[in-house]
Amino acid sequence: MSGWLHHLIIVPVLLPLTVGAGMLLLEEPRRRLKASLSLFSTLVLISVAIALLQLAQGNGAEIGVYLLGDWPAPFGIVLVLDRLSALMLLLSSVLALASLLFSLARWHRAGPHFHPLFQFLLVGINGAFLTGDLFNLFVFFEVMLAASYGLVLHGSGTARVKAGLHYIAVNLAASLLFLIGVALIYGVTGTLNMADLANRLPAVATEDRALLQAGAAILGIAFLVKAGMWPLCFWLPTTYAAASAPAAAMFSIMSKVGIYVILRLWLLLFGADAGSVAGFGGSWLFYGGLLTVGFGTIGALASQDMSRLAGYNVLVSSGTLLAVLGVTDMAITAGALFYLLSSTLAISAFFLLIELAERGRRAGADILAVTLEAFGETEEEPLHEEEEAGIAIPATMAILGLSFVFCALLLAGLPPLSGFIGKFILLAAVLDSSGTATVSLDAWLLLAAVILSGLAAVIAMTRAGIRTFWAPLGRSVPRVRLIEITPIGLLLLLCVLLTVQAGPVMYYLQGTAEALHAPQRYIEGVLSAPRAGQTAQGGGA
Amino acid sequence: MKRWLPFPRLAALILIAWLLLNQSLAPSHILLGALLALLSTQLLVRLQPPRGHASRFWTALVLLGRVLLDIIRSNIAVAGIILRRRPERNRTAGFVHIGLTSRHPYVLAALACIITATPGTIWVDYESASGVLIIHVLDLVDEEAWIQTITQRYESLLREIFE
Amino acid sequence: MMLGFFTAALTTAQVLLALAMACSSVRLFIGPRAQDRVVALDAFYVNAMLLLLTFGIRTGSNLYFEVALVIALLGFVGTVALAKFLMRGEVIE
Amino acid sequence: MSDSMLLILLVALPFVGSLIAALLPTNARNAEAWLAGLIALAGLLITASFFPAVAEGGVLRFRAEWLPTFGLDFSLRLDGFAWLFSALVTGIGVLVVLYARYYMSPQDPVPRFFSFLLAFMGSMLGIVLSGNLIQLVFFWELTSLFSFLLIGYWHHRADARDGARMALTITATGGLALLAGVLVLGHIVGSYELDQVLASADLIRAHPLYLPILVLILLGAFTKSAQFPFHFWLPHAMAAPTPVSAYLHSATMVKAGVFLLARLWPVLAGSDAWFWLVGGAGLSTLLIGSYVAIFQHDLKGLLAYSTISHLGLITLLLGLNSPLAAVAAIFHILNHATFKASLFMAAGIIDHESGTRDIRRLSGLYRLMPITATLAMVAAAAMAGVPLLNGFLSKEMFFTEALTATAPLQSLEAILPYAATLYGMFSVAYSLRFIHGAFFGPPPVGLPRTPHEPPHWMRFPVELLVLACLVVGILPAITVGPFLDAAALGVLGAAKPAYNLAVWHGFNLPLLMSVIALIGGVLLYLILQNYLLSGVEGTPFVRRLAGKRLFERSLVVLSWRIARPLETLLGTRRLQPQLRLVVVVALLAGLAAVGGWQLAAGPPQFSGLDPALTLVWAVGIACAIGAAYQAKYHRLAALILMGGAGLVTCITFIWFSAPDLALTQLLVEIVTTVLILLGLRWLPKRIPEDEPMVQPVTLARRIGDFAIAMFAGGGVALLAYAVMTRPLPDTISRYFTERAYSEGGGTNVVNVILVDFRGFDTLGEITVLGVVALTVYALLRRFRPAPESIAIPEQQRVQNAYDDARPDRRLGDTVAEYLLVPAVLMRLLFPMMLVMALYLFLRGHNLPGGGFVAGLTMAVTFIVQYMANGTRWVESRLRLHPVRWIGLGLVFALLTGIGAWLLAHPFLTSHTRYLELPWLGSIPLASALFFDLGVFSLVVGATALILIALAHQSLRSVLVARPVSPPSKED
Amino acid sequence: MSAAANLPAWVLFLTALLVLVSASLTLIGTIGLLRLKTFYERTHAPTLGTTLGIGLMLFASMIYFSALQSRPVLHELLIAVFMTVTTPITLVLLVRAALYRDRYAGSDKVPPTSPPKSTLLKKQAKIDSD
Amino acid sequence: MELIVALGIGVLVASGVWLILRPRTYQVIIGLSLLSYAVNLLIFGMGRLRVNAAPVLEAGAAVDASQYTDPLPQALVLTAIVISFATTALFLVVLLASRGLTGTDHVDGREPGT
Ligand code: NA
Ligand code: NA
Repeated sequence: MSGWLHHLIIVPVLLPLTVGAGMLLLEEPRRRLKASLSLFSTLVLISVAIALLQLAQGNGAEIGVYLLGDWPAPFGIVLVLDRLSALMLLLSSVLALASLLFSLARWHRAGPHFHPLFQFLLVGINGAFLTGDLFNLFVFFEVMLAASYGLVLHGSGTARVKAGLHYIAVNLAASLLFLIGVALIYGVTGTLNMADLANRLPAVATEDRALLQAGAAILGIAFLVKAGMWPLCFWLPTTYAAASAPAAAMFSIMSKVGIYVILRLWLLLFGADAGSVAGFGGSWLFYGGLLTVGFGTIGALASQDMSRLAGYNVLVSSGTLLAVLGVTDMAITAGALFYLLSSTLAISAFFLLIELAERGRRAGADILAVTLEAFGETEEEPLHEEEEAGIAIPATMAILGLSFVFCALLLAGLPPLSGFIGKFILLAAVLDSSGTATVSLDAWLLLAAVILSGLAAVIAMTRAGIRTFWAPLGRSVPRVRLIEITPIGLLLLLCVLLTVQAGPVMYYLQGTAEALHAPQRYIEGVLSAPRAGQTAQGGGA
Repeated sequence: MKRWLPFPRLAALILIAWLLLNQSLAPSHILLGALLALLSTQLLVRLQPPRGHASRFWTALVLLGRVLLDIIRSNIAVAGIILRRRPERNRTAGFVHIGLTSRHPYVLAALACIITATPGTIWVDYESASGVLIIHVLDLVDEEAWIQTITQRYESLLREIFE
Repeated sequence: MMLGFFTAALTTAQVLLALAMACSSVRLFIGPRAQDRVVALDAFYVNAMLLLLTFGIRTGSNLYFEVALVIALLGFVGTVALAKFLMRGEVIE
Repeated sequence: MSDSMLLILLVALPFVGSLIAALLPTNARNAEAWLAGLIALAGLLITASFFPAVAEGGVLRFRAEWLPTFGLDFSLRLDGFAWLFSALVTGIGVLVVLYARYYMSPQDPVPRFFSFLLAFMGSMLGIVLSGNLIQLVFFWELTSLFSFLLIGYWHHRADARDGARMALTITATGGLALLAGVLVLGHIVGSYELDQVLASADLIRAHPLYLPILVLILLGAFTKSAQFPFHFWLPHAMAAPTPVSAYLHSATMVKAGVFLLARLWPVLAGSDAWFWLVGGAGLSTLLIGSYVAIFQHDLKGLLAYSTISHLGLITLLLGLNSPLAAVAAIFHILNHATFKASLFMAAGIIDHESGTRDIRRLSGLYRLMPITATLAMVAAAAMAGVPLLNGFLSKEMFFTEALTATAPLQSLEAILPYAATLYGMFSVAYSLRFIHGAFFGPPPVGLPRTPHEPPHWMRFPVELLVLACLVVGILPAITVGPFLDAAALGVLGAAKPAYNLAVWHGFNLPLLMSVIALIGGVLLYLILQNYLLSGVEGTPFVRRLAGKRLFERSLVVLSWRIARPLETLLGTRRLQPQLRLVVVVALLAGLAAVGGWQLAAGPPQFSGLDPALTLVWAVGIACAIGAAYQAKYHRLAALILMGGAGLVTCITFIWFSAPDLALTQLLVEIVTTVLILLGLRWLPKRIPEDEPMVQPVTLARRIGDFAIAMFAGGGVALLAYAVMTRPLPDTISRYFTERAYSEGGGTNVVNVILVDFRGFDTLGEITVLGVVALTVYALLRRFRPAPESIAIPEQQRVQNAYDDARPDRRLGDTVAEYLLVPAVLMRLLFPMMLVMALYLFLRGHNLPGGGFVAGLTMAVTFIVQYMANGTRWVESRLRLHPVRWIGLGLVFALLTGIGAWLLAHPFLTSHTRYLELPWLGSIPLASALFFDLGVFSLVVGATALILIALAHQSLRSVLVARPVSPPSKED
Repeated sequence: MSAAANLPAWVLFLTALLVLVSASLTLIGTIGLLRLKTFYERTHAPTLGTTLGIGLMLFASMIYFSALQSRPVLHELLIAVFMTVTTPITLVLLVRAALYRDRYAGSDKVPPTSPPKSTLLKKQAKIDSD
Repeated sequence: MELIVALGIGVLVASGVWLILRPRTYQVIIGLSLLSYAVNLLIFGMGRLRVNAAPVLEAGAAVDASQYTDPLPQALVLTAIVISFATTALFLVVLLASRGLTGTDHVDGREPGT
């Protein structure tokens, strides 16, 4: 990786940032242009992500390191490209494309600055995936959160504002915990670079361990709030249900950012090589994850509307991932990543689908009902149902129904889609991890959790699906535009591809898991990354 | 000239302030300061501050002297009042109504600065229609004396400077 | 000798100013009306500025001067906003 | 074509056909039928072509890599047993398709029907051909899915929806259990491949996990095959169109469970647990099913219970742990499929032609549709086990097994023959009822339609199946012998017992039992005649055993009685508990992490106690507590007190060598005060209500919160103290301090870190600020304030009224006078403040200051003018375009960073040049300065946008408040 | 503090004295803020700090830093200017607001809304003639 | 002074936590602000407390890093201050919107018991 290609690593952050900033210089009504810019950015992001994925894969265990400002690690901020970050980048850009396409039908008109906010959200998510610096991670978390606040509130209305208030309050508290954690870690170790931190941890003096662990634990809580672990997760279903469909679809990866960070940091800092602090907090993750699955399952059973159901599915997914991450095992990590891919795609598709499916139920979208312009100028173009929802594509109900079935299968982990494969891989790995020919209690617990949550998903999804698609009362066929169906189809198609191509995908993921479980390469790669100033001439002050 | 330098005195003050800030008389700072003075006063034009000209440098100096003296005197007086065992004894505080002759904004502004800067008096209200100023005096012995002080000792000089 | 006096004087001055802050904060606390609290806040700012100036002298450093300068130039903004809020019910009309 | 290709084709063809079928037009009934029929026929032919390969116990295999790392291949495996099922699935498939062509009405959307039907066929073939257990589960769940979709085909009907849901829930649940069982089974065997699993019989049976595996797998099998107590979904699945009932719910899908039992018979059977579980479930199902069937009034309901009972028979046979019984089970699978499918079709014909399936309304149809009646009578006789029909043969085998079975319990061995005979009686009774009730008796009256014979091709499948019943029943060894042999070989392999498929075994005990059953059944029917004619719903003695009600009730209980309260109990939708939990969990996590480790380390390092700062902090602490105390009712006081605490923070920063922080804190403080005041305008006052008494609950909560707050404060203080009194570790900062000037070109290390060493953080940070400003702006565009605050503030009303009342005053005089002097001064300050902003900006790289502080100063500069002169006044003279400032700032910072690319350096690499000018000396031109300029611009824009957007609300309120003000307009 | 060691004694003395007086005056001002009875009276008190308090402190700072850096250090003047201009802004606005609030609350301790113009002019004429 | 500053941080945290657990939105915003003061001070304290060691170098002079306080926590605090300012602004506007739309300043958008 050299020359211009090297700069590709930072493109996932810079491109949306530039596009978002550029859009601010355009006049407000130039939506078409903004939409095109947004679309362009997202498409380029996908191709960049694919290129990065190939780079990450082609390099074997080598990692790509980008020294910002050409300052060497651990002093300057670094971006690190490895298989995991490349994978997450691809996932986020794919979801972005789907959400963006969906929003073009109507949502991007429901309030000002949708497109810049959307791009900034991508900046935050991609930055969080790439950064190799703890405080920079905080900054990108905040970028992501700030944009998500905007997107949660996009479209306004009582439900959104109420949910937004909770969402913001809880996340502000979590951000404060983040800062406390980072501060303590810095105060004890004197570094912010993750690789450097991993390097220094085993050497931390015994008398400093308490402080270090306290810092790590508090930091962990911040991530767990984001990831949605019980009992820190109650904001999640409400917020996701209140957000507009494209926003919610994007949010499904935001909880995965929390998971990603835990996976990354935990294996890096407290992995097998971490000496005395190895495996710190693992059982907490495991049991916390199980409890989250339990709560998500209960919530799914109890939810009456599909949006909340989807939100609880996010919790089930998070909980499953947290629980299996608590069992440090390479095969499990690989399986977890597969499950992560599948469940994220499925939940996103589901969020998009819900909007369309419910459109027919409550005729006349409610987006603007609450914002009746008794107050203030009517600057927004009002969304007229007739013209906005466009032509009703033929067989709408059949397509929506089919998509729903796909989502249900994915979420319940039933064949033939990737949800089943994901569960199988996870469970097989979990069973294998408990030794040949025996099954440990933890494995039984996990097995039960996965099976029962799948069962609950079947019950809940069937109930919701029957109520929505087989309802006896003459519901009007929702008017749905092709551009709204396409992204759902895209996401579901990817799930199908994941199923068919499970072998190659797992091959990649296994490589990813191996790299994660052998962090020494990551550490060495980051700390020995050469500066451009050493190779090129001129430059510096 | 007027167009380029709408507020010459203010611009000069800003240049001085710039040099004071940077504690430097380097040519680059003078140049930059001058540039900033020009630009910032240009922007000020947009805000349409009331027109006015300040002349009579010596009068201003006299006024400044008076005011400084008054400030020191009244600082001591007020400190004395506060430190009394019972600050309320032998003292009445009260409001004084004063009819001002000048309506000039700068006169009023400067007067406000003086009254405020002198401990023991505060500017309370000014009614533009009647030109009546209300001040509050901490140690009000003689209302007339206060009216005298304000109108004769300050206002008249201010009118000389600004009108 | 003189250095000792100088040091002691500055420490004393800082304590006096800190006491002044304490007095203002008492007024800040007890009010009774909003305007009393605002006056107290204003005094609080001025005391803080003086404290910073003594700190500058004590450390012989010029680095803290700008903070005092900014308090002098902008410290009034908060008070103005509060006063206007009391008078008009809104800060910007 | 190779066998492998054909195998793949066998499974794949139906799925391809399903896709094509879905895309055909809605009314293409014939095309659909042709497509489906041909595919089924092709499947049948392919299956037939495989027979020679499997007849002698051969096995065909195909494997393709799927998930090699998890030992999961796509694996097809065809042996005699799979062949038999494959033939059944395709063969009956052909007939059902033909039947369905006539059964479905032109109004029905047939593409969906045939598409699902074909997909089901493919899934079913997938089950029987799976060479790997995971793959089997995969197709297993697919059959549940398509069964669900087919049952709900007429989803406008409530019974269809309920039935579909129940079927799916039960069978998919079983499927999940099966998955778990198979996973554990594969885990202990070390492979999911069927071949390997079948080869590990001893290992499995001896394994401590045998019982859990068995239970999990049986859950799958029993739910699928409708075994007691999971049988109740099947009768409700009868809401499906009859072809579906005939195909899925009698001939094929429900056989998947017993297929699995037979498939795993060699490795799971042979234990007592197997006997009790499988045999027990089979026996109860057998009796209950046949008993309940007698009392059904719906033809299809009767057949459904009969199916349940026959599935119980098969299960029982498999549970007897005897190879011969297993052969009988396989044989009965085949026989049952033939007669039951034909009976279902016959029932469908009756329904189709007469418009009802209710035995109480039907009567004497023999006269109107004699051929159909004859066919049905033959099939029903087979069902009843009348000699010379196929049902008789397998029933005789069953009776034999019932007599010879070895049970773990003596008494059970004795009971079995009686139970078997009783079952025989019941089945004779319900068969009689089917025939007698529908075809005999007086001519029917009041039927929805006048019945007559159906179209010939609709009856043709029935004819074919009935013929099969007859032929097999008379000449079993010739007709079905080889197939049964191959199938038994597939299941039992070398353990296949010798058996005799003769019709006549001489006068023996089983025959006697048959005779008793026949006579007893007829008698029973006669006895019950009156009761049945009375038309009472439900089954005597077992009325309470209403599975459907139980199921629905338990779902309701599960969702609304258990999940709902649990959700409320374990979760919350309120903010306070959530925040409480976040704090408490963080506290506990910190506590647990500290654990037994010590916080203190060596002798603490102190800096001396300073009396002044201590006093200042006493004030700060008081302010913090005061703010906490006042925030509820005295918002302004709380705001002011908070400002006090902020100022103390600022002084602390100064004290401990952080002038930049102090500056920033100070300015943020000022802006925040203005901001919150702008907001307070829209927050109606809270009037302290005199609470007569604080509720005990509230009090307890407050005490709890107080404790939490104390612990949190104490904890953080402890941590802070512990770190601050430790020696500083070797931090990465040394690098920054040493290189700030030499490589970063600035003497203010903090600023160099911000714009250079960690400029990327700053880029992110300003992005946050910009994004928040946009969000605030967006939110305020749609802002609807509290109704109480819409009107102009009270102060202004009073003052306006005063101005109005006085003849010498004009409206607005009060405010004009109020601002007269301050506005003049503030305007004059404007240029000075601008200059100050630039000063702070320019010195930032070397001295405290910088883009952020300068930007805030600049924003405050503008806001001061807004305060002095009002929004309209300022904006008519000086219009800021904050969003552009934001955009420009970001773009500027970005371009500066990207500029480094031109010099082949990474993003944000700084470059410093000194411009030597005559007279003026050297002017530093650092790229970092340009970056900071971007920061400056963004901060100006964002801060101004937030403040101005809030300020603009007042204008809007004036706009609206005037015309809307009379409240009477509302009605 | 080590930097101060090299300075002439009178600089140190003068600085110390000025600082002490300034701090004392400021403290007295805030004590007044506490002790005085009405709002209007209290408002006078802190101006001790904002006028002479600041003036003396700035003077001290100028002397001290000029001696320390061996050059005239005058930027403290800016603070004086800024304070002179900004203090009236706050006090004028605040006291007028307080007046409004007191009038609105019906207090008889404050002057009522301005008396009729004629009486005022009469009074004024009397003063002018003196 | 470490004790005093730690105590101050503790009180700020306690007051902030108390306030964010209260039911009124305004209490929460004040609490969040107090908490951010505390957290800023905490981060700042991680560089240890040193008087008169501001990390401002003398141009051209040789640098002895031990003469200066740790600059990194200061830079972090600056970033944190900005971000908390931004979020405070946002929270304020959201609470105003919530008050307008729901008619109450309760954090849950409805008065308890209704
Ligand atoms: Na005064
Ligand atoms: Na009948």
